[in-house]
Amino acid sequence: MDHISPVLWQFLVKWMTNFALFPPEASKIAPQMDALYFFMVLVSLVGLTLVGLLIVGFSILYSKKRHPVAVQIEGSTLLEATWTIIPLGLFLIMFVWGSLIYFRIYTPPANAMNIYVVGKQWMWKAEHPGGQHEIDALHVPTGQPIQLTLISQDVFHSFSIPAFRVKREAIPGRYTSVWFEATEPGQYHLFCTQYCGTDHSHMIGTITVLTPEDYKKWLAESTSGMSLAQNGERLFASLSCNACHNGRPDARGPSLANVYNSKLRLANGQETIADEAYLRDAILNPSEHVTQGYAPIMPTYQGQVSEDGVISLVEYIKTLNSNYRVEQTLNTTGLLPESEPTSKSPSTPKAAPPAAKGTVTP
Amino acid sequence: MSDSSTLVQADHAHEHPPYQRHHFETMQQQVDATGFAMWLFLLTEIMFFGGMFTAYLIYRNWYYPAFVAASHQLNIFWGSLNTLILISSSFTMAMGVWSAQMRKQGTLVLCLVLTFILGLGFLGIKTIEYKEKFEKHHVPGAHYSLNSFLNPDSDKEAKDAGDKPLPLDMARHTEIYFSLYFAMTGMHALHMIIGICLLGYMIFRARQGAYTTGHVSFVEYFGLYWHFVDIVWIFLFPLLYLISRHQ
Amino acid sequence: MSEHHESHAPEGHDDALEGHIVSPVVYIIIFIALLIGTAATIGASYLDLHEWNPIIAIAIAVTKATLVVLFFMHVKYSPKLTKLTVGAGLFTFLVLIFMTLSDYISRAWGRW
Amino acid sequence: MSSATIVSLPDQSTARIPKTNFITKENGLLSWLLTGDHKRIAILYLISITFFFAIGGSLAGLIRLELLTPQSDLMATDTYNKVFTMHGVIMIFLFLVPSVPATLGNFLIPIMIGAKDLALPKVNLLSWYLYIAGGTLVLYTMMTGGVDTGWTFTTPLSTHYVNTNVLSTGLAIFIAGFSSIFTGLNFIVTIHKMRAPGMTWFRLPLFVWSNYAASILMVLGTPVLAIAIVLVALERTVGIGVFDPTKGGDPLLFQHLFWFYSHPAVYIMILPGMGVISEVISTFSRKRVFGYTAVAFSSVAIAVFGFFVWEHHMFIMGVSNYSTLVFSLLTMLVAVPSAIKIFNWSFTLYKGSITFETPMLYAFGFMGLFTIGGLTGVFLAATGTDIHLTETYFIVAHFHFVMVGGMLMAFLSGIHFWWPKMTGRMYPEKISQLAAVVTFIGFNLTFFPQFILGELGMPRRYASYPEEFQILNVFSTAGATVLGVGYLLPILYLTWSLKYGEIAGSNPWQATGLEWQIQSPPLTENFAEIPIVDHDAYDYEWLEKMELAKKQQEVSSVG
Ligand code: HEA
Ligand code: HEA
Ligand code: HEC
Ligand code: CUA
Ligand SMILES: [Cu+2]
Repeated sequence: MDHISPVLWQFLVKWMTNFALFPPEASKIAPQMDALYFFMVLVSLVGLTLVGLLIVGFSILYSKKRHPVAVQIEGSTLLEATWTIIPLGLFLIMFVWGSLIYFRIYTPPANAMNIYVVGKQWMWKAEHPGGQHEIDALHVPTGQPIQLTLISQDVFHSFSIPAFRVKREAIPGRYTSVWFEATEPGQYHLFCTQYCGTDHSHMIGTITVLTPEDYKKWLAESTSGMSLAQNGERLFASLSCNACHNGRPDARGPSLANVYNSKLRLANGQETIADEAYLRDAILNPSEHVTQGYAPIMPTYQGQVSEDGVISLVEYIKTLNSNYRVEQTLNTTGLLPESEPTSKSPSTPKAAPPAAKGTVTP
Repeated sequence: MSDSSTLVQADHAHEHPPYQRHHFETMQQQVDATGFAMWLFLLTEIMFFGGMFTAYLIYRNWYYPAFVAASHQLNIFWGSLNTLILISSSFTMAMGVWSAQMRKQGTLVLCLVLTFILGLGFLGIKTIEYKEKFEKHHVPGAHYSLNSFLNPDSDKEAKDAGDKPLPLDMARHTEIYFSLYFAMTGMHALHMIIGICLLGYMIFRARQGAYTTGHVSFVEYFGLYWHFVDIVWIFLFPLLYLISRHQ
Repeated sequence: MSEHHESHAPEGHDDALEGHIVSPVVYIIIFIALLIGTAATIGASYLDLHEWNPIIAIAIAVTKATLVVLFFMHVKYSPKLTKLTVGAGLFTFLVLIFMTLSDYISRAWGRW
Repeated sequence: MSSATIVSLPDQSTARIPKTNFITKENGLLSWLLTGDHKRIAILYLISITFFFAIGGSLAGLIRLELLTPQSDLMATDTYNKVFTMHGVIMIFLFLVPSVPATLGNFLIPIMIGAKDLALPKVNLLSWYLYIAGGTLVLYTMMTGGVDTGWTFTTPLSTHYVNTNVLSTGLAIFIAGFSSIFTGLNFIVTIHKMRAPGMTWFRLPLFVWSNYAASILMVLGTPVLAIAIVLVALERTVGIGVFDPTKGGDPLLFQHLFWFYSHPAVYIMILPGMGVISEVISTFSRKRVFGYTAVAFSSVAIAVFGFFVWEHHMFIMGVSNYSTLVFSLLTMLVAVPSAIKIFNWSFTLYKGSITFETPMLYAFGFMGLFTIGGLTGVFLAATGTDIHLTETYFIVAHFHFVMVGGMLMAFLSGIHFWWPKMTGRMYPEKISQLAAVVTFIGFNLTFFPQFILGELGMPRRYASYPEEFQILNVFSTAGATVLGVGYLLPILYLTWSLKYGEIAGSNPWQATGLEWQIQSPPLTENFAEIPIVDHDAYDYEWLEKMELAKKQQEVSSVG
């Protein structure tokens, strides 16, 4: 056959060897997502077959040759009700099922390890809590829920890992988050899926899933010496945040110890959880939500700290929580080989219980 | 078989007035149709402004202090006067429609001229207001100045209103207020300008007696447009000028 | 405020062509009502009514707009179709605003 | 006496195209450019949208060529970005939105309801000029370097991060938008106010109903797009900050406004096509549409509910998780009326007397492909699966299935169906059936692989892609070639038929609509006398009686 058309031949070989209908399932959520997907494919096939059968069947049965004179029929309420209610029911099932998965993907569990991802034209920068930086790449361990906190420095980008079935838009000016738990070590595609300008199609990278041991090794190898929190501490001093936030009774600003994930009452009477997104906003737009009992005197740091700087500061403020430091140590260096109870029960497509500590990104 | 034929002769004997377009069966049909069309056009106008009202609502909730401080920069006197002018012009316009219906050519011309003058007056005042914004660098863009909001004492309007200095980050959001202010009042003014041009044309035609022979549609539809523009202002005025004057 | 039919216009066919003729008396009354409304909005904004301030401002504006629509724009005397059209516009306008707000309002949910 | 066709043409040796008709009424280019005749304007539209379709199609060809190989070797990435942006802009705003309404709708709605013209002929002509102005601006944009924001103009990309001709494209869309507003407005007024005596709402052909529904969307949705574009333009020129996150604006607000129009716009794009399908299915199965009222109301339901679902384009973009629940649910609801229609059409065939002329073949193609496209829309409407499938080729496949497989098929179906009415001549049947089949095959080959590509994760708007996606892309490109032939054929043979086609006579399909009771091509004023309607739509018994009574007397010659 070769001599007929080498190109065609090559092509066929390639097709036979590479043919796939689904990307690998490399995260805990992937099988759940696929279950819904298969269900939908099935319903669609049934629906399509039904429509096809009706068209073809009637075309044969009632073609003019066989059935020269049409019988006029007005309609049938019963039939019409049937084909209103059955699709509606099926669509509603899809809605409920889909929403359960959606909330699961966008509600990180409490014990997730947080990795920051900054998108900009046209690269991804990942920052691990230990201070490891990566460009267009992300190393993650298996068996550990990972929360990505995403932000963009310019336009919308979208962080997509098809093998994990997760994707989240990185938007300018606001943190968003998504989480996953990798199951299969290996290398997977990372795409920017939101159109973001000229080199959108080059804003791609590799997700490397490692076993916890390998991941520990990798962390050690690629450490930059200073963790995010340490960097943040340095910034905290150099930007003289501690002029006001020093925990002394006469301090002009509130103490930041234990502020992360605490419930704050604002001057306008609302309550809010001080999650990462809130902390970021408190640094850049302090007067938008003034804590009750304080004057709106905190200056804005917009334009003075880089996005990385803000991340470091946020990470530092998080470590001021007494129990957070312990947890973080557990998460990054301890790397429990067994996952926590929240992330078990792989088959129930239920949203994780509202995480006490996690971020629900608005 | 005539009862089941499609093409039964319709009674078609009556005379057409000169302004009846050929494809309408009756004058009534023409009036109904064009009037309805005018209303549909106003629907598109509602939605057109709707986008900006949505934006306004969101940012006003987000940046309330900035919106309050920025609105203090607007001059209540001019704003109220303009509201007065516009309402009066709506009234004269309504009277214009009435005179056309009553076939009173003189009154019609008078009403249209009054409307015309009031419309121009509105735009004149708007120009004064815009000029002031321009001089104080409150026009969004590269030259936007935060001075009035960071140091209210240096600014007459802010001082009069008793404003306290805004923190820098909140002060910056006044630019959004002014963006919406200019976008909304600008679009409104644009509609006024179009309306005034049409008014000019109508005065010209009215003096020739065009609308006082029973065919009032044009005056009436223009009236609808003019009242719509008035309604937009009825909302813009409290939303932009009167956010919170007691502070 | 009587619905005042002028008998000047020719009867029948042509009468409808010129639309419903509203008496100037009505126009004057509405005009005065609008002026009062304007004064009321300005006045209300100088009172400190907390969250009621914007509500009152909008309420007055809506009332004024309704008066204009009903009388100046003759909707009160117009066929059902016109009323329906106005309603449809208002409805879609509200859909735009409130469905958009449904996103903005609930963004902070789950963060209490 | 059964044969495989219902076509009944007059005796070709004696038949002539009526001497006076709307085409021959006046001569000269000016008589066309200044016409108020809805039929002539429809022809003008037909020519112009075909022109823009050819441009958009050629751009699609470039896209497919580039995607033949994984590297971006045919063109630079920014060129590719411009190509797909222009492809999207042209196809949506200059082709699909005006396709059926502005051509077939313009031509047929007044005739179908028994009127002499649209209510506002001058506005109708103005629409066309606005369309041409918009189109010219798009061509100008293309000539001066194009624009590369994607047809969705996402801020802040479109406002601060590209330096291509966003303004001229925006202006073009703004203007074209008003063209569409005026068309919709005109239709609504006409349908309300110009119906012939006896033409009650429930005697209207379903084509009129569906165009009516689409018109509502045009009138109420398009202005919001217009204001969104104005704000983008102000953002670009002045920097007003309403959508600019660095100034405190919310870029998502732009998307809310954009999709408030652009979701209803997809129904603007499909509803008129659905109307065509109703007419065609009924005519070629000689049966009243099954459940007329349900089909009529489902159009209106789609139009109304279409306003409540726009956020499904923004599920992963940082909108509130809770509001996605509302919008996802409503999206599921809006999918149901489409299902109703599909099943009603299927059952229209039941106990019919079916023939398979070209319009019917296209209509079958529509039903199959739209079902696939619609059902995959439901995949995207379920928030969970949307996370994985959004922004991939799955979406590209979804919307080409509904837009190309659905609407374009419907458009072609309608063009063939009413071609004899519009021109007085038949198209050549055999080759057009071939074209329909070729289109169907080419279409599936082009776009079906894209579903798999999407599920595999290939992102859309990528000039280059990982190696492993190549094979499916090759299929897709091959299919596009076939598809291109499938579209080229009608352009050729329809042009040919203008001169050489058989004389069609007034009612070649034995169809019931009012438009078939008058001569083809119609007179300028459509009806010599306004008809009085005393029967429902699709009343074939009435038609038979008529035929019997009038035997050989042509209805159109009454005038
Ligand atoms: C003509 C155009 C058209 C039409 C009609 C539709 C119809 C639908 N669309 Fe589509 N859509 C687009 C054009 C269109 N779409 C475009 C252009 C985009 C992308 C824009 C961009 O980003 O560039 C898009 C994107 C898009 C998205 C956003 C994806 C994303 O960005 O993440 C979603 C999500 O909900 C969606 C959903 C739907 C649904 C639910 C329908 C429904 O109306 C479909 C209803 C039809 C059916 C459901 C089929 C009939 C049903 C049956 C026969 C029943 C079968 C039987 C059983 C179930 C038993 N579409
Ligand atoms: C009505 C709408 C419409 C239509 C008809 C089409 C038709 C086609 N589209 Fe298009 N497409 C869109 C609307 C449409 N598209 C939109 C909205 C987008 C998104 C843009 C964005 O992301 O911003 C898109 C994006 C899009 C992509 C994705 C690009 C990307 O994300 O990177 C691709 C890729 O395959 C594609 C392919 C095709 C093909 C092969 C056809 C074929 O069906 C075309 C077949 C037609 C021809 C091949 C031409 C026929 C030949 C003639 C008429 C002869 C005349 C020609 C000459 C004389 C030169 N389209
Ligand atoms: C001039 C004094 C001052 C400085 C300098 C200052 N802050 Fe603050 N900060 C405040 C005050 C007062 C508040 C409480 C009122 C408010 O929320 O704005 C506050 C609130 C906060 C909060 C929100 C926590 C809460 O309980 O509301 C965070 C987080 C924060 N500051 C971080 C920082 C960081 C990081 C820096 C340095 C980069 C900094 N601050 C510099 C005065 C200051
Ligand atoms: Cu970043 Cu696409
Ligand atoms: Cu949509």
